[in-house]
Amino acid sequence: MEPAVHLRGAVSLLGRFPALAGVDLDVATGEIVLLRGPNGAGKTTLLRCCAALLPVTSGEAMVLGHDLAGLTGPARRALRRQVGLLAHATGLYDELTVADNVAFWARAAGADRADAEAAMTRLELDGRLRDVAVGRLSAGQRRRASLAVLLARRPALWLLDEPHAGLDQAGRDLLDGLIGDGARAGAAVVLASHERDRAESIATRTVTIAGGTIVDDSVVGAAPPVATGARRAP
Amino acid sequence: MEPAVHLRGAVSLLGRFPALAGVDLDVATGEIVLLRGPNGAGKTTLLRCCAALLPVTSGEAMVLGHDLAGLTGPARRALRRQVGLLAHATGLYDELTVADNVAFWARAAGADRADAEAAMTRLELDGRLRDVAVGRLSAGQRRRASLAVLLARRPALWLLDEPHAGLDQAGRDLLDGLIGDGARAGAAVVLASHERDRAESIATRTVTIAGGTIVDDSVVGAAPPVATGARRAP
Amino acid sequence: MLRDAALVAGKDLRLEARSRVALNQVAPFALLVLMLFAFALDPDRGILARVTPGLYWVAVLFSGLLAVQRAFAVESTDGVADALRLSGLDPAGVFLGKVAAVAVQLLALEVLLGLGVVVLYGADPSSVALLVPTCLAATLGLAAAGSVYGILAAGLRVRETLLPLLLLPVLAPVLIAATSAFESALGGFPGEGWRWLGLLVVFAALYTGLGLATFGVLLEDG
Amino acid sequence: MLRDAALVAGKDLRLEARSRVALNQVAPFALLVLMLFAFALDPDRGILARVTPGLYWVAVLFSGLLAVQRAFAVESTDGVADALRLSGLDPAGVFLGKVAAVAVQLLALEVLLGLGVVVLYGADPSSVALLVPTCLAATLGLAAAGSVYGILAAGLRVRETLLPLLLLPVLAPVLIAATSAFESALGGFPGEGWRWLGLLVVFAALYTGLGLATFGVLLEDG
Amino acid sequence: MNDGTSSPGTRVLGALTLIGMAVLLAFALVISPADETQEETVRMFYVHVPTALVAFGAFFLTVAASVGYLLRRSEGWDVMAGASAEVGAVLLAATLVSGMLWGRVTWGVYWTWDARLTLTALLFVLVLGYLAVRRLPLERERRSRLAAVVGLLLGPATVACHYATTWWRTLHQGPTITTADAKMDGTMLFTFFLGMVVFGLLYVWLLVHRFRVLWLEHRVEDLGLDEAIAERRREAVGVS
Ligand code: HEM
Ligand SMILES: Nc1ncnc2c1ncn2[C@@H]1O[C@H](COP(=O)(O)OP(=O)(O)OP(=O)(O)O)[C@@H](O)[C@H]1O
Ligand SMILES: Nc1ncnc2c1ncn2[C@@H]1O[C@H](COP(=O)(O)OP(=O)(O)OP(=O)(O)O)[C@@H](O)[C@H]1O
Ligand SMILES: [Mg+2]
Ligand SMILES: [Mg+2]
Repeated sequence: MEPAVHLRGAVSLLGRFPALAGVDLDVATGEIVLLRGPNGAGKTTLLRCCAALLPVTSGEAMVLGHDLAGLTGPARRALRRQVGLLAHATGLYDELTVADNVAFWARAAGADRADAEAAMTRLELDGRLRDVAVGRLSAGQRRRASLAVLLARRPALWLLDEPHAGLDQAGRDLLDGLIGDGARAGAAVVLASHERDRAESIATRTVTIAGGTIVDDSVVGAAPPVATGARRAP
Repeated sequence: MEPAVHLRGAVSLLGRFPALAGVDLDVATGEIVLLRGPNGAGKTTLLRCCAALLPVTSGEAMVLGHDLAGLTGPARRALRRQVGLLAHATGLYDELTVADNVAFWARAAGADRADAEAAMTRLELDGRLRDVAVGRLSAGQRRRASLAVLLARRPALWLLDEPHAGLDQAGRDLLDGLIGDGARAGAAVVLASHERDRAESIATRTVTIAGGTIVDDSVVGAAPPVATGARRAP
Repeated sequence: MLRDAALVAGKDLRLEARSRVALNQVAPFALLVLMLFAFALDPDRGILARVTPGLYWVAVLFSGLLAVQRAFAVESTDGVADALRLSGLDPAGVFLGKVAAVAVQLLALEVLLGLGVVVLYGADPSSVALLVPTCLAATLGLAAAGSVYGILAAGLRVRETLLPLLLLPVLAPVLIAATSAFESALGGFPGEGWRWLGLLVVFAALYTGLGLATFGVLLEDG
Repeated sequence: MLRDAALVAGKDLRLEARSRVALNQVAPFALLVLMLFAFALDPDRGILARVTPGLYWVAVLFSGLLAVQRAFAVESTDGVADALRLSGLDPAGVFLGKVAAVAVQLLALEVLLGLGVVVLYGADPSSVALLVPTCLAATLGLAAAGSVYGILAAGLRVRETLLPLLLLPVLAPVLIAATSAFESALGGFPGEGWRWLGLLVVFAALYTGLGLATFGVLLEDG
Repeated sequence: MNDGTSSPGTRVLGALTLIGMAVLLAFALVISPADETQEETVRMFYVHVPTALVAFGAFFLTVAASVGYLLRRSEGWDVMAGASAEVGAVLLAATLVSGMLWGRVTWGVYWTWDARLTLTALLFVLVLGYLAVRRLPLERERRSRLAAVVGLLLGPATVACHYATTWWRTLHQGPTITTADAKMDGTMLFTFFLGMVVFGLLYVWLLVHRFRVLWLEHRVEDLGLDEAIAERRREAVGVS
C-alpha cells in the first residue's frame, strides 16, 4: 500500500525562513510516528504542511495519495476532510457550547450528530460540561473538546501537535487509548511531542527533526499497542 | 517567617461557578509546591487568585504579606510587582521582537536593560531569535521568551501554570534549574502541572486539588534541590 | 453546497442568539451614527432633508461594516480559521452561509435605521415599490462584498483596521447607487431610480459570483 | 508616573514603526471616509462647502476610532492585558502613555485630513490662531476619552463592537464643539469659536482627569 | 411574608403613587386651564417636565452610588446605581416621547437638532451604553467596577443637558419655573408641583422595587452558592 505521508526533500518557507529544509519521511497507515526535536526544529511546520495548510516550496510531497504540489480545490478539500489536526489553538467558537461546537465541526466534515455525541461521551464531555460555553472551560477541558471534534471526524491521518499538553492523567491515558485505537483502525498518526516518556510508550517509531531536517529515524516498538486504553505499553 | 501564600477557606467564583470551593494552603518561601489534579480542578484559578488577578470571594487570603481582601491600588501594584506568572498565554506583543518585549516588561517592573539581557542569555534567546518578532516564533521559543520576562523581573513568588508545556528537553532542564535557583534565592514557587515525573522531581511538596478543594498535601522532597541546573534531584 | 451554507448560517445565527452582539451593540451603534451625522450637518433642516438618503446609506454602511467585522471576528479566534479550512466544508457554501447570516442582520438594521430616519429626519417613505427592492439588492451586495473581504482579513493581526480600508471603497458604488435610487424614489422620478436599482443588482450579482468563485482561494490564504 | 508613561508611549510608537498600521491603514481610511462623504453628499459644492467642518471632524472621529481600536487591540492579545496588570506599571502612567501615543497618531491624521479637505473640498484654512488650538484640544479630548473606553473594552470578546458604541456618544460633544469652532473660524466670527474651544478644553481636562483617577480601576478589570 | 418585593411601606407608597397619578390626571387634563399661547398642548408639560427632572435626579443618584461603590466596593451601592439608572432611563424615555409628541403639535416636527433635544438624546444613549455594560457577561465584581466608571459620566452629561438652554440659543424653551414667570397661572403651577411629587413618588416606588429585585437576584445566587460549593466539592470525592 502507498504510504499515508511521503516526503522527499520537502522545503517549506515561513516568510523567508526555511522552517523545513529538505525533509524525507514516509509514514505508513497504522503507524504511530513520534516526531521529536528541539524548539523551532520544524515539527509544527511539518504537521501543517501535511495538512496542506502550508505550501511545500520544493521537493516531493504526497499525502493520502494526493500530490500536494498540484492540488486543485476539490482535491484539497477531499484530502483535508480526511485529516485531523490537533494544534495548540483549539479551533472552537468560544461563545458556543461544547455540544454545539462538536456538532458543528462534526457535521461540517460529513459526520452526523450521533458521531458527535459518541465522541463527547468518549471524552467524558457529556455531563455538566456539555452545555458550558467553550470560552469558560479550563485549558484541559478545552483540549478535550478539541479532541472530541477530531474523533467525531474520523480522519485517516491524525496530526497531533503536543497532544498531551494540558490533559490530566486520565485524559492522557484516554488519549493514548484513542491513538492506539485509531492506528489499529488503519489511521496513520504523526505526533509531535516533547514528553518523551509518555510519547515513546505509544509510538511505533521515533523520528528526530532538527534544523528543518530529519536527523534520526528509528523504529521503537515492534507493533502498535494492543490493549485499548493501556496507559503504557510494557 | 510568614508564609508567602496563606489561604483559608478561599472561595473564588467564575461567573456563578465556584471554581475554588474553600482552599486551605500555605506556601513558605523557598518551597516548590507542585499543584496537581484533574482538568477543571481549579489550579489555574488558584494561581490567578494568588496573583490578585481574580477576586477571592470569601475566606482568608494573604499573599506576600498583603491581605487580598482589602487591597488598595498601590498595595496591589506593590504585590504584583513581586509576582511572576507564567500562564498559557505568554503576554508578549506579537509585533515586537523578543529583545523589545523582554526589555519592555523588565523595565516596566523596575528592572533594567542589563537584567533583560542577562535573562535572554540565560534562556538562549540572544542569538538569531533576539531580533525576530515574537509572532513568528515557534510555540516553545515563545514560552522561552515569556520565561525570560519572568526571570528578568526577579519575582518573590513564582506562579507557573504548566511551565514545561511546549519546552524541549534542554528547555525543561533549564527551567528546572531556574526554578531550583529561584527557590534557593528565597522565592516561593507554586507550579501547576500534569507532567508528574518531571514536576515531582523538582517539587519539595505536592498538593492535590480536585473539585476546587485541596484533597491531599504531602511533603515529597526533604529540601529544595541543591545543585544549580541539576536535571532531577536524586 | 446549500447544506453547508445552511450549516454555517445556522451556526452564526445561533452564535448571535447566544451573544446578542448585533442586538445590543450593533443596532444602537447604527442609531448613533445617524445622530452623529445630524450633528455634523448642522441643525439645518434644509440640508438634512436633501441628504437624508445619503445619510441613511452611510449609516447602513458603517453599521454594516461593524456587522461584517463581528461576523468574521468569530472566525478569527483561536485557530478557527484553520479549522474552517480543514473542515471539508465547501468554500462556496461557507460563503453563502456567511452572506445569508450577515444579510439577515443587515436587513434588520435597515428596518431599524429606516424607522430612525423617518422619525429623526422626518423623511417620508412612500414609493415602497422601489425602496424595498433597492434595500434587498443593496443588502445582498453589501453582505457579499463584506464576506469576500471579511474572510480575506480574518486571521490577520491587523484585521480591525484592514477590513474597513478594503471594504469601504468597494462599497462606495453601492452607497452611490442606493442613495441615488432612494433620491429618485423620494424625489418622485422613479424612472431613474430603476436604473440605479439595476446597477445594484449587477453589483450584488457580481460580488456573489466573485465570492462563489474565489472563496476557496481566499479561505486558503486566510 | 511620567517614566512609565514614556515607557508605554515609546513601546507603542515602536510597535507602530514596525507594523505601520496607522500609516498604511488608518491614514488611507481617513482619506477614504472623506471621499465617501463627498459622494454621499452629491457632487454639489454648495452643500459641501457649508458642511466641510462637520465632515472634517466626522472623518477625524471615525479614523480616530480606528486608531484607538488598534491601540487597544495590541493590548488585548494573548494575555497582554494580564501582563499589563501584573507589570507593576503605574496605571496613571499607562494611561498617559497611551494617550500620548494615540494623540501623536491623531495629530498626524488631522494634518493629513486637513490637506485632504483643502484639496478635495476646496476649503480655505486662514484663521490658524483658532484652528490650531482647536485641533490640539480636540485631539487630547479624543485620545483621553478613547483611552478610558479603550482599556475598558480591551480583553472583552465583544471589544470590536462595544468600543464604538460606548465611545461615539461620548465623543459627540467633541465633534460638535470642534465643528462649531471651525465654522466660526472659517466663517469669520472667531469670538464664538473661542467659546467652543473653551468647551473642548474643559472636555479634555475632564477626561484626562477621569482617566488618571480611574485607570487603575479599569485596568484591574481589563 | 409576602412573595413579591413589596412590603407594607412600598404598598403604601404604591397606593399613594396611583392615587396621585389619578389626581394629577384630573388636574392636568381637566382642572388646570389651557395656556394662552400653547393652548391645550400645554397639558403635555405636566408629564414632560416632571419626568425629565426626576430622571435627572435618578442619574445623579446613579453617579453618587457609583462613587460610593468605587470608594466602598459594597454591592449595595452597585445595585442602587443600576436600579436608579434603569428607572431613570424609563422616565427619560417618557420625556423624549412626550417631547416629541409635543413638538409634533407645536413645532410641526417630531424632532429637531437643537441643543436641549440633542443632549437629551445623547444622555439617553449614554444611559443605554451604561446599561449595556451592566449586562456584559463578566464576573460580578468586575462588571460592577466597569459600570461604576461608566456611570460617573452620567453626571456631566446630565448637567450639560439641564443647562443646554442657558448655554446655547435653543428652540426649546428655557428655564420656566425657576425664573418666577408671571404668566404661570396658580393652578398650573400647582399641577406642575403635583406632577413633580407624583413622578417623584413613582420613581421612589419603582426604585425600591428594582433595588429589591436586583438585590434578591444576587441573594438567590448567593443562596445557590452554598449548594454550588457543596456540589463542587463533591467532584473531589475519590481523587487524591
Ligand atoms: C423630543 C423633544 C423634546 C425633548 C427631548 C425635551 C427635553 C426636555 C428636557 C430634558 C427638559 C428638562 C430640562 C431641565 O429643566 O433641566 C425639558 C423641559 C422643558 N421642555 Fe422639553 N423637550 C422636548 C420638546 C419640548 C417641546 C416641544 C416643548 C414645548 C414647546 C417643550 C417644553 C419644555 C418646557 C416648558 C420645559 C421646562 C423648562 C424648564 O423649566 O427648564 N419641550 N425638555
Ligand atoms: N519570518 C521568520 N523569520 C525567522 N524565523 C522564522 C520566521 N518564521 C518562522 N521562523 C522560525 O521557523 C521555525 C518554526 O518552527 P516550528 O514552529 O515548526 O517549530 P517546532 O518544531 O514546532 O518548535 P516547538 O517545539 O517550539 O513547537 C522557528 O524556528 C521560527 O523561529
Ligand atoms: N461560567 C462557568 N460556568 C460553569 N463552569 C465554569 C464557568 N467558568 C468556569 N467554569 C469551570 O471552572 C473551572 C475552572 O478551572 P481551572 O481553569 O482553574 O482548572 P485547572 O485546574 O486549571 O484545569 P486544567 O488542568 O484543565 O488547566 C472549570 O471546571 C470550568 O469548567
Ligand atoms: Mg511546535
Ligand atoms: Mg489550567
